Amino acid sequence: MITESKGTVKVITGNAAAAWGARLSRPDVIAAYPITPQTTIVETLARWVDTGELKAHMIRVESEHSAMAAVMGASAAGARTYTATSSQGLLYMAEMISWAAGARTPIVMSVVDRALGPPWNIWSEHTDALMLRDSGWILFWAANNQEVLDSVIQAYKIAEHKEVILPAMVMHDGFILSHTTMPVEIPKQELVDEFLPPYDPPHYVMNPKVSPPITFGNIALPADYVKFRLSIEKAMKNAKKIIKKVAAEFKEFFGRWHGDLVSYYNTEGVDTIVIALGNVAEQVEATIDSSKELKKRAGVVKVRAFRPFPKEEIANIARKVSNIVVIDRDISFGWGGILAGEVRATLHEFRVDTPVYGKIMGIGGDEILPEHIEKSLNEILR
Amino acid sequence: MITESKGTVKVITGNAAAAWGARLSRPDVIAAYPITPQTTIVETLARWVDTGELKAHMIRVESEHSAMAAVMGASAAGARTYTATSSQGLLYMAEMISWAAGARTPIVMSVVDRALGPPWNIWSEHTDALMLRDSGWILFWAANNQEVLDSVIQAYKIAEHKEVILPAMVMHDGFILSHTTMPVEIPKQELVDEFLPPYDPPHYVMNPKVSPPITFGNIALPADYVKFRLSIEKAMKNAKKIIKKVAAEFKEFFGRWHGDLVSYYNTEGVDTIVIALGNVAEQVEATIDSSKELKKRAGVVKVRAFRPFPKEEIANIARKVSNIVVIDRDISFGWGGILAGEVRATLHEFRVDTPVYGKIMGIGGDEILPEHIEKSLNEILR
Amino acid sequence: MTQELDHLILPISHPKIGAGGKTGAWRVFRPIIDENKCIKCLLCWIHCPENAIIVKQRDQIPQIDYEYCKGCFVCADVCPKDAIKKIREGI
Amino acid sequence: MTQELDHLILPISHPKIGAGGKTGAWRVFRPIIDENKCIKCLLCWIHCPENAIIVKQRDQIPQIDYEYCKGCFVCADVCPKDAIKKIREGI
Amino acid sequence: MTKTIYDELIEREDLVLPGNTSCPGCGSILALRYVLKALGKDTIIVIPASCSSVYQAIFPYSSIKVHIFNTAFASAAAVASGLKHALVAKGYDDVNVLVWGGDGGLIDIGFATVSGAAERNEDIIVAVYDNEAYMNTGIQRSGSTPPGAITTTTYAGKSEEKKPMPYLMLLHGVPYVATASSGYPLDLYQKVKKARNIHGFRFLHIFAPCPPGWRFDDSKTVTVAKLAVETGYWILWEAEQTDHGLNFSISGPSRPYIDPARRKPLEDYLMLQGRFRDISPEKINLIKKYIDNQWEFIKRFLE
Amino acid sequence: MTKTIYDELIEREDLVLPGNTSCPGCGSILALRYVLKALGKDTIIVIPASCSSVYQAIFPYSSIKVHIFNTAFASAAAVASGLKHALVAKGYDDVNVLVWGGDGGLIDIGFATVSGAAERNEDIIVAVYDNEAYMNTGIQRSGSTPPGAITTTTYAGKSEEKKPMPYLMLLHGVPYVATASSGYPLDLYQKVKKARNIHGFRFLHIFAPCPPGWRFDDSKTVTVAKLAVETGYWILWEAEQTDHGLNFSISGPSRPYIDPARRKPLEDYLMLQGRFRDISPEKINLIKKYIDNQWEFIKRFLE
Amino acid sequence: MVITLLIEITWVGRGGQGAVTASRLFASAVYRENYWAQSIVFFGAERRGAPVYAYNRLSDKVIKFHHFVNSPDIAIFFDLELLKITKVLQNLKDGGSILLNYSGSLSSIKNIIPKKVKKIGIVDATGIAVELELTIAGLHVINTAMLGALSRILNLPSIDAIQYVIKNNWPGKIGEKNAIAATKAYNNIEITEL
Amino acid sequence: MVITLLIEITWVGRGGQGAVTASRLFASAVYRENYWAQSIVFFGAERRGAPVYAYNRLSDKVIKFHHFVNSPDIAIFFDLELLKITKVLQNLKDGGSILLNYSGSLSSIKNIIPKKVKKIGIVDATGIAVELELTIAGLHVINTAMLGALSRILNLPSIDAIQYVIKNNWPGKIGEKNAIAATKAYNNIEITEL
Ligand SMILES: Cc1ncc(C[n+]2csc(CCOP(=O)(O)OP(=O)(O)O)c2C)c(N)n1
Ligand SMILES: Cc1ncc(C[n+]2csc(CCOP(=O)(O)OP(=O)(O)O)c2C)c(N)n1
Ligand code: SF4
Ligand code: SF4
Ligand code: SF4
Ligand code: SF4
Ligand code: SF4
Ligand code: SF4
Ligand SMILES: [Mg+2]
Ligand SMILES: [Mg+2]
Repeated sequence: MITESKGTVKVITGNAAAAWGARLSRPDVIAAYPITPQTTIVETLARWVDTGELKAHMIRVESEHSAMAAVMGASAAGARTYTATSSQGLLYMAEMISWAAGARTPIVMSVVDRALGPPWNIWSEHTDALMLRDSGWILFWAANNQEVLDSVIQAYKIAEHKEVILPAMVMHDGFILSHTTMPVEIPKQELVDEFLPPYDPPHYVMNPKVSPPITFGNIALPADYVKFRLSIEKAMKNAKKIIKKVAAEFKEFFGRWHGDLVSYYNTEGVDTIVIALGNVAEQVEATIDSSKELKKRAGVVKVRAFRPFPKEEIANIARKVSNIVVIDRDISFGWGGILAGEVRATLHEFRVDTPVYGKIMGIGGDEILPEHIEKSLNEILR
Repeated sequence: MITESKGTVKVITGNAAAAWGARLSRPDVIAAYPITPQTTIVETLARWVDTGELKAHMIRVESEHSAMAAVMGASAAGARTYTATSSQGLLYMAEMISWAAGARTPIVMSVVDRALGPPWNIWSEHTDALMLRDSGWILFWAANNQEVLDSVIQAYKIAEHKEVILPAMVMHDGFILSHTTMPVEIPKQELVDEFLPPYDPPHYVMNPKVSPPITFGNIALPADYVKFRLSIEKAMKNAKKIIKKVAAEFKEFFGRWHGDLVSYYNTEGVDTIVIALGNVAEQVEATIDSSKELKKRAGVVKVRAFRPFPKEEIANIARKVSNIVVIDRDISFGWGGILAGEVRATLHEFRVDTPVYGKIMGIGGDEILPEHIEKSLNEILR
Repeated sequence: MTQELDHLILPISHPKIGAGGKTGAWRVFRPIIDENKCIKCLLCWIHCPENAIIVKQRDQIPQIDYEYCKGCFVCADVCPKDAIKKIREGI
Repeated sequence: MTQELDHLILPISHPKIGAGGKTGAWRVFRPIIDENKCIKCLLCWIHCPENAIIVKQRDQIPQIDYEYCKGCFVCADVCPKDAIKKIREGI
Repeated sequence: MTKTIYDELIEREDLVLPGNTSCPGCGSILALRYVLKALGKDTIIVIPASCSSVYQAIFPYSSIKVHIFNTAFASAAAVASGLKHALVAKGYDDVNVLVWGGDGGLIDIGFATVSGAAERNEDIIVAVYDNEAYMNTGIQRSGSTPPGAITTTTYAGKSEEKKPMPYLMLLHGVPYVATASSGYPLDLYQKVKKARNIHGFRFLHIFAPCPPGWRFDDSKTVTVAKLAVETGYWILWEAEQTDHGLNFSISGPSRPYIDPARRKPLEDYLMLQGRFRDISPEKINLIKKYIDNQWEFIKRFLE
Repeated sequence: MTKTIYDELIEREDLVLPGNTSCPGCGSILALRYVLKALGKDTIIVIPASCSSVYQAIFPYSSIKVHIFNTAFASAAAVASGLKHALVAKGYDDVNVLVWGGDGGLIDIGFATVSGAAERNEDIIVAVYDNEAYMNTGIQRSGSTPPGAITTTTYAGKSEEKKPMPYLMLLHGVPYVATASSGYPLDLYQKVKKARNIHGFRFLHIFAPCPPGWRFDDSKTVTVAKLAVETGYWILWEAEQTDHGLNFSISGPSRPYIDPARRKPLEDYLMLQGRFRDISPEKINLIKKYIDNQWEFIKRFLE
Repeated sequence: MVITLLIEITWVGRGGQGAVTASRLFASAVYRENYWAQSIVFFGAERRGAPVYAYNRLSDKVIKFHHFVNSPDIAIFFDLELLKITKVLQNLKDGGSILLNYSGSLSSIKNIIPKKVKKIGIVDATGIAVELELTIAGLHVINTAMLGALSRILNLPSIDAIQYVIKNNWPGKIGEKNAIAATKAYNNIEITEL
Repeated sequence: MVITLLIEITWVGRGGQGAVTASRLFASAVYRENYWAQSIVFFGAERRGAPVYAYNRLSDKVIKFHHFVNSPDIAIFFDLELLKITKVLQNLKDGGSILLNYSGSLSSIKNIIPKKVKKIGIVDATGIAVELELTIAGLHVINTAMLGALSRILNLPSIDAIQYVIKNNWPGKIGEKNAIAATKAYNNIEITEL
């Protein structure tokens, strides 16, 4: 059971947890557009804004492209901002997602993972958010509702950190988390306030009252452009350090640990490691828990941060085992599982030759059942 | 010199070559939206349509999202279609790109690679198209203007092949090819007609005059959805075979060979292979040509098809050498070069441990000069 | 789909009556036309959102297709003669 | 940028006159105000797209800033007195 | 016996099939029944994300007996443009291409797309069924939601006015623009029949009450739609570009309400609907202003 | 000596700096000079892809002396909305947020965004400088290109009519809508001054001739703009929502041309421009119809 | 506790009947009594009237599984038709229970209840809703009554906890009315061990 | 041929003067004489009037390089100002040539010509344009004259090839006029070996 000391426990959905994460972070401006299964996040925030429980400006935009544009504009003017989307909505705002990273606006966005059409399918799949993995955003996956809430708060602290200044997405699985209730500790506002001070942009603020006029983003020649881009890459490198730091601080403040770039579960003394994103990893953990044999042989590395990609962490653990199994709830057509690809690339880069078995599961909300996981593992362990 | 027997040689830009490739393929419907450096493709086609040189419907849409939507609708009704874009435009249509693959509409699109903003930068970089690598499209990169033209024609034959039926992008570098003129053989229309018969959809046609009513793309439950998606993956697998077949046929018809999934240059007896996309690979070839030492030690694998990814081809050649150098004109922030990542993943998957040296070059149109290439290679070869 | 064509499994649906199942099961109440009251004005038929009222010719008392009638009672609401009764289903 | 901040190199530009260079070099012809003809109506100043005509007070003959005047001749076109001449540059 | 409109309606096939997955009392699907009766089988519908992408039912079945192409939210008018051009290019000139979408898809996110297709005068019919909110995602405000209406994103009732879509489309100068309503199926049917025979861009704006979204009893769909007309809130009209200029006319059901005195009190309409339960007098006035503006605008056109 | 408008103009700082990268004779940058003179330093401009994203000059310099945020093509009105909300949230209530974009960015690809911001009545000024094509990419047709104009995507001259943007915005019912022109800087200046002090969504549609795009001599920018007004093609007006309803008026320079007899022949305007060199009589008639429609529409509003 | 407790529940209702809400309130209520609880929902393309599923897991330990309940310990049907047309009953655990909203008697439906069912509770939740005039937009609200009945058949959570979560969810009159419905159902349910 | 021929050219003009077109026509013309040729363009954010660069490579073999010409064999300036403000002259190959549109004499500019320049051609292309009334929208068209002059100073391609590509590019009167401009420049250019 969760200890109640630092907050109140409510039995809420993943979407409510995301909304709470946002609310406790005291965003100045929210702009979002409804899409299943993200909708209840927007609805909840809209209600809180209307009732005055949340003092924020809520912009009820006419599309996702505009949602991202609006929070980017707001962030550029020094506001803390929040938005959320899914699937088609995420791709509809793709251009602005990439723009927001270039603008170095530390927006936090929840992405409620959902499959892409056609046909219409509203259930969970990670391909949507993974398609934005080159965009310059930090990408987190949350495994359960508590982590959803906690990760949103952490995401602000990381994104706005003066050594980072990049936008961050926090993903959670559509329906599986977004519409599933479970107990979640809602931290006390005062504690969150202490953990997460107001956003203080170290780089620029679009406001004539606070700075002389600047022009952001006019044409830059190649040699200059390269510098801006490599600067984003440098910020990503910094983010690795900051993610760890913030996770540790969070633990100190709130007593909870979800991992930093990754989390490890039962990884001592086993010969096999399963690597998966967020909630999928947790399902594997539960499956391993439920089987004595598996428990002896298999552990889990839950990838929390997909960008920056935890190369060192994965290489290090891979060195110690004889099998790596990667479960992808995604597919890159003509290539395969995206996570598996990156794990393989990492191992090759770090000269680790532990074999990697890739499994694509759970496409379009197909259930990743314990028996499926067990079967896959047994095939390999056999 | 190019032989003139099967066509006429003109000294034209890469964009003119793309437009010629489209024109010779006799599209029924074109819809496109201007963006530098793609614009002259649209302009050229618009002119030909207005003068009657090209009998096609040209839809002068109000955005890229609509451009892709329009060609998708047209393709669904059985038309051969063409469009083109770049950079921001590509991301603005991202949602429809992914939709078009799911709709199995074998559209051919030229993408004139350009860097993403902010800041504004109109010069070449491959990140734009690579960001769509999970979308279910076949992705080709062309190395020179002749290949631009030839690849567009090949792309139709591949995309529309009854064992494939997927849309295809043909990339060429902004300015470096799009606005550079060089001699290009424009094949005779009759020959192209023979090579590329009219599009005959094997799967469905949105036309009440030819088929009883069907509903495309209404909601599908997970179990069904998985099948549709895996079916796309199967089509990608087929595409590997068909790409090879079509390249061989093309050679027979027109006497030109640009490679199939990849092309090999100076790869016999060397200890180092440079892997790069399209035009970058050609620049490396020229650099190697210009240095006796390099010529002895280094060869080039030019990646033509990035999707489906040429895993086997790369693994096979990597086995034979002691160094692989990958040059990426792209960057995935918090990860690194995208091509290098996929090469590494492939080698790990195929248990090849040749080391891979990744170099990111040419971001935002920064020039990839022979001296840079040489220097990088010498560092490794030393 | 044949084996050979498994790269072309498509999200294509085909029209049929009852595509959403026997939606008559959704009803909580059942509309019943009182043949004595009915003046065959067809307003119920015109306004049935479900298209669950059957009329084959002009001069006919409409027939409700209970397999699909969802029990919305728009028909009753538009009936000028109050000829459509409401009774609870399934008791 | 300091070393410490190299993760924050930003595409931020600062306003300055001549941001596009000395655009006076673009001119093929040079506009010259004939002080005798000029009635100080300021129409040339008002309509100069480049903002390359300098007027500091109401009752003054406008001065052309040749460092930046691009030679479009809008000024000449709007001049009611035909007071702006056109001569070829750089000969 | 001479053939009446009833005989014609009975004769013409119903292309919306029973056993679909619309809510009981859905105004949107009721309207679609008549749109398709008028268009007939040689029709392709392009449907953006909306309730209508859902009430078709689930794969592998469909409740609608013409070709349907489901597409992404903002894209429908462009997909339809492409479809139509392809059909013509392939020599099939007489297929109706219809966009059937909600207010969200066509008036908000897809508005530029609709406007662009109108500007190009594409040979398609764009029909928006206006249920004044995003219903498929669970009743969020749209640009077409009226002031005061409670939605899940406007707990205190929407503050802003309703975007005057049909008038915006009228100004686009396209060959045919009409308003219609689920409450007046025959009027709708006649309009679609007329539109079918016109070449170029045709726009239909159909008022479509939604019981769960507006919070009224399922049975009141038609009553609510009629009250919208009888209070003057929703005005039925059509405007056709002819060689002699624009032919603008108020349709039969709305004609009595040119005279404000004959209009029912707006409150009759609002009272029936839970979404207006907390509406303030100021917001009622905004709606009244919207009504007045419309009639004034129309009167200017009639002169 | 009493202070005249000239004194005022001389006093107020010029925020568009010389030595920028606009083409010689650019109508767009000329207009911007007056927009910024009127708005002053406490202004943030949001600029979508367009010539104005280019004529600022290249990094690390800028030719415009207020804050500028360059953004993606379709996004400007939404970015501006966000900026404004942030400023207010942070307690800075009196900063002008201006969108400065072309017809492509605001009337085509970004139209839904502009319309959405208008519907929400965002407290921003959206100003479109209308050069009637996509100039930055090299003269392609836009929704705002008039019939008959040759562009690189309409070799035979555009077939379709010009989208009547300012009228569409007028119908959105926002607090302030005006048309203006590069040819009438003082009129423009006064309008922006008025708009500056109004709260809510303000829309300015500025006619901005483009020498290379329209193919006329650089020096003719003002002449062409004036002819557009004098032929009645471009009408200067403003419309303010007041407590007593809409206050619509035709601005001074256009007033004479209410009387068609006083208008110069349209051909005077067309002739000056290479883009109309091949225009057919039918297309001239389309433009004339466009002119007539505008005046008729306006007259209806004036009554 | 040494042995881990795990109870799995499947709710079958129709769009608009509030099965999802009931399942969620149930999770909240049992959490008040110190169980870990999940409420999972299956959303299809349903509109009002179409079948809707919700699931609960409750345990004395944190539950990390996230899949749907396939073989519930107890299946709850909001009307008889749902019991007939869905496949939920097939997958009920051996020895499982059923809770059904039904105004008839057990005997009239006994023939369709499979052997494996060991306990069945029947409650006329619709009757209660009619009696209390519990309707929203024409639909009878029966979910709170079903919750009350569940508390009785499962012996978990207490009816007090149910009352609490109901009143907490709908402050004011509506909550009161619903709480009464729950109590009525709790009292009126007919439970038969088979 | 055994030794590979490679000639590199840099054109410096202004937006609107047609340097890009000239460079492209040059490539077409030399291809007619059996050379492989590229014409590369640098597009900045320029508008009319701002400096514009174009480059050519020509060779007897297929050229696979795709970067800009950095040290040209010959640099072409569309006006004197461009020669002064751009850095092209600095990077000219040792022993390279210059072609300049200029109405003055060599002596008046000799002081700004670096030592490494071995050949300089001066032609009054603007004068030719003025004479032939070659203007587009107020701008003098000098690119075809520069092409003619280039043919002479480079001895490649023949003036006939130049004529051909010009007339092919602008069929009709305009082509004729431009072809005359090219010939005039070909004839009038003053070439000085330094
Ligand atoms: C790009 C994108 N954004 C959001 C959604 C989610 N979405 C689906 S339907 C819908 C609302 C549709 O509203 P409307 O067009 O009014 O149709 P209705 O549901 O009312 O029938 C939304 C927001 C989506 N599918 N795609
Ligand atoms: C999504 C996207 N599509 C296309 C472009 C390319 N583009 C840049 S500016 C422009 C035209 C702008 O036209 P307009 O808005 O009229 O401004 P103008 O150039 O005329 O000043 C285009 C098409 C882009 N930057 N982004
Ligand atoms: S509406 Fe009533 S009277 Fe008319 S046909 Fe139907 S049942 Fe008969
Ligand atoms: S109750 Fe509704 S669905 Fe049933 S017949 Fe009447 S109108 Fe049709
Ligand atoms: S426009 Fe002519 S007269 Fe007027 S101030 Fe200028 S130069 Fe003098
Ligand atoms: S020529 Fe043009 S830029 Fe120069 S001063 Fe006159 S108006 Fe200004
Ligand atoms: S929510 Fe409204 S519009 Fe959607 S299907 Fe139900 S009744 Fe129709
Ligand atoms: S192209 Fe036209 S609008 Fe653009 S900068 Fe040049 S003159 Fe101005
Ligand atoms: Mg709607
Ligand atoms: Mg423009």
